[in-house]
Amino acid sequence: MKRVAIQAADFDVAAELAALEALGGGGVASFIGVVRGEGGLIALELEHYPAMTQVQVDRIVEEALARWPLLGVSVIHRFGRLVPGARIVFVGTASRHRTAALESCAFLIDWMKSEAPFWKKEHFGDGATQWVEARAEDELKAKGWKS
Amino acid sequence: MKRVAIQAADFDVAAELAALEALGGGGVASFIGVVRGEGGLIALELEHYPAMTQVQVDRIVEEALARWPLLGVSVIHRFGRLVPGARIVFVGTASRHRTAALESCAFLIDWMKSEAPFWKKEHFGDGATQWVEARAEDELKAKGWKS
Amino acid sequence: MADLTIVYFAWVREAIGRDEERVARPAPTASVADLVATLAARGGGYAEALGDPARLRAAIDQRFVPLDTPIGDAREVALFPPVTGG
Amino acid sequence: MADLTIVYFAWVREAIGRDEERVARPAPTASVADLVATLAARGGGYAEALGDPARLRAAIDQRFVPLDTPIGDAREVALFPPVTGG
Repeated sequence: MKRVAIQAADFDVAAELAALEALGGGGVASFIGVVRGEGGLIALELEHYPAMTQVQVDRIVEEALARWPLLGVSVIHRFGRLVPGARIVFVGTASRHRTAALESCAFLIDWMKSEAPFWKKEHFGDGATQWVEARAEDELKAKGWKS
Repeated sequence: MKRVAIQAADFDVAAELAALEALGGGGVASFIGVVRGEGGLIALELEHYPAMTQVQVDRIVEEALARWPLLGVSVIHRFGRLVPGARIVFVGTASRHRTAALESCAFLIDWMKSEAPFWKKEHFGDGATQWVEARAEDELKAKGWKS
Repeated sequence: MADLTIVYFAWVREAIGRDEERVARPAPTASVADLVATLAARGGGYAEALGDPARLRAAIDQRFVPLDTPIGDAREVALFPPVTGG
Repeated sequence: MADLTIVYFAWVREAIGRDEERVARPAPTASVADLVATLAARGGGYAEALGDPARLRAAIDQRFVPLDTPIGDAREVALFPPVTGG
């Protein structure tokens, strides 16, 4: 099973996990990213490169499927204006081997951080805005998977 | 937030994850273990050591809380007779740091495998039964976290 | 001092045919392995369950311990196969 | 050959004030960095957005590339800051 969705709408975590559980692998790992409401943040605006996003995320998912014995992978990434507490991203993996499920889940979220064409703009209560800067740490983490 | 439940009943994954998401950390990792229905298996019977289980799992959770900057940890482990497709275990962690959430989730499930006093008996369609043998690999994996 | 409670799990419990029993307390310096040997010497299901200590794990008062740990004044010793949780 | 489409994202898009434009196709041996330098020379928002190539990342026909990659016969070049997905 391979599912990649790039969407504005929220998603149903229980349904996504149930689909992965139903594959019969025995182990389902997931990661959910949520908007943090720190420092007076009132919204996070996610811009993306539509012509590229689906293809690029698909490529990352194929890489995970090639590296680990997975029965299923789901990746959902939202775009648009998201308020604190809203979900941004979901990565779920199913495998007969819990280590494969957990490692591939970590791999996928690391790569989403450095290879998925999204940009985040923070909107604060006082009207200020700021583009989130990429963290060198994230690029290094993604590179770490190459070794 | 710390939640440890040892129970016969199934659990609501969406509710468990929602409680972790609500902590505001931004990252929630989880692992769900499900009964595999391979080789004619019709049920998995989980026996545990009630006087010890809660205390021991609590200890493992405290260890995770000491090692990673976590906002919340939930561990649920079922006992009793479970059919293929049924959930056995849930581990969820919330953190401001996705690596902390993912690593501590892997740590917890590895330790549950080798340190939680549960034993699994397989029941097959032909009436045969068999106690699941511990895998040396699991003991090694748990030891790996000590380094 | 009170008797010692022994609890059994999984195939150890099944082979012995009971999940708990009380025995006369051994000397405080006796180890879990000594207790296992004494019980195995009863023969039958005990010998079957406890005859090969390498297959066993133990807890004293709900804490995992190596089999060479002295029982001391513990209240409960548990004998079982390696755990298979998760 | 057809014009080249350039697309901009995030603060690159904001500084330039548009999300897409068509330009006369540069020589096939020209790199993305050459294109960036040509655009930055327009001054104003272009200079602001593209004046420091070290802050930029690029894609050719929806594939990430280093800035020294030749544009060749690509249809679309994208210029943007390092991504912050996930």
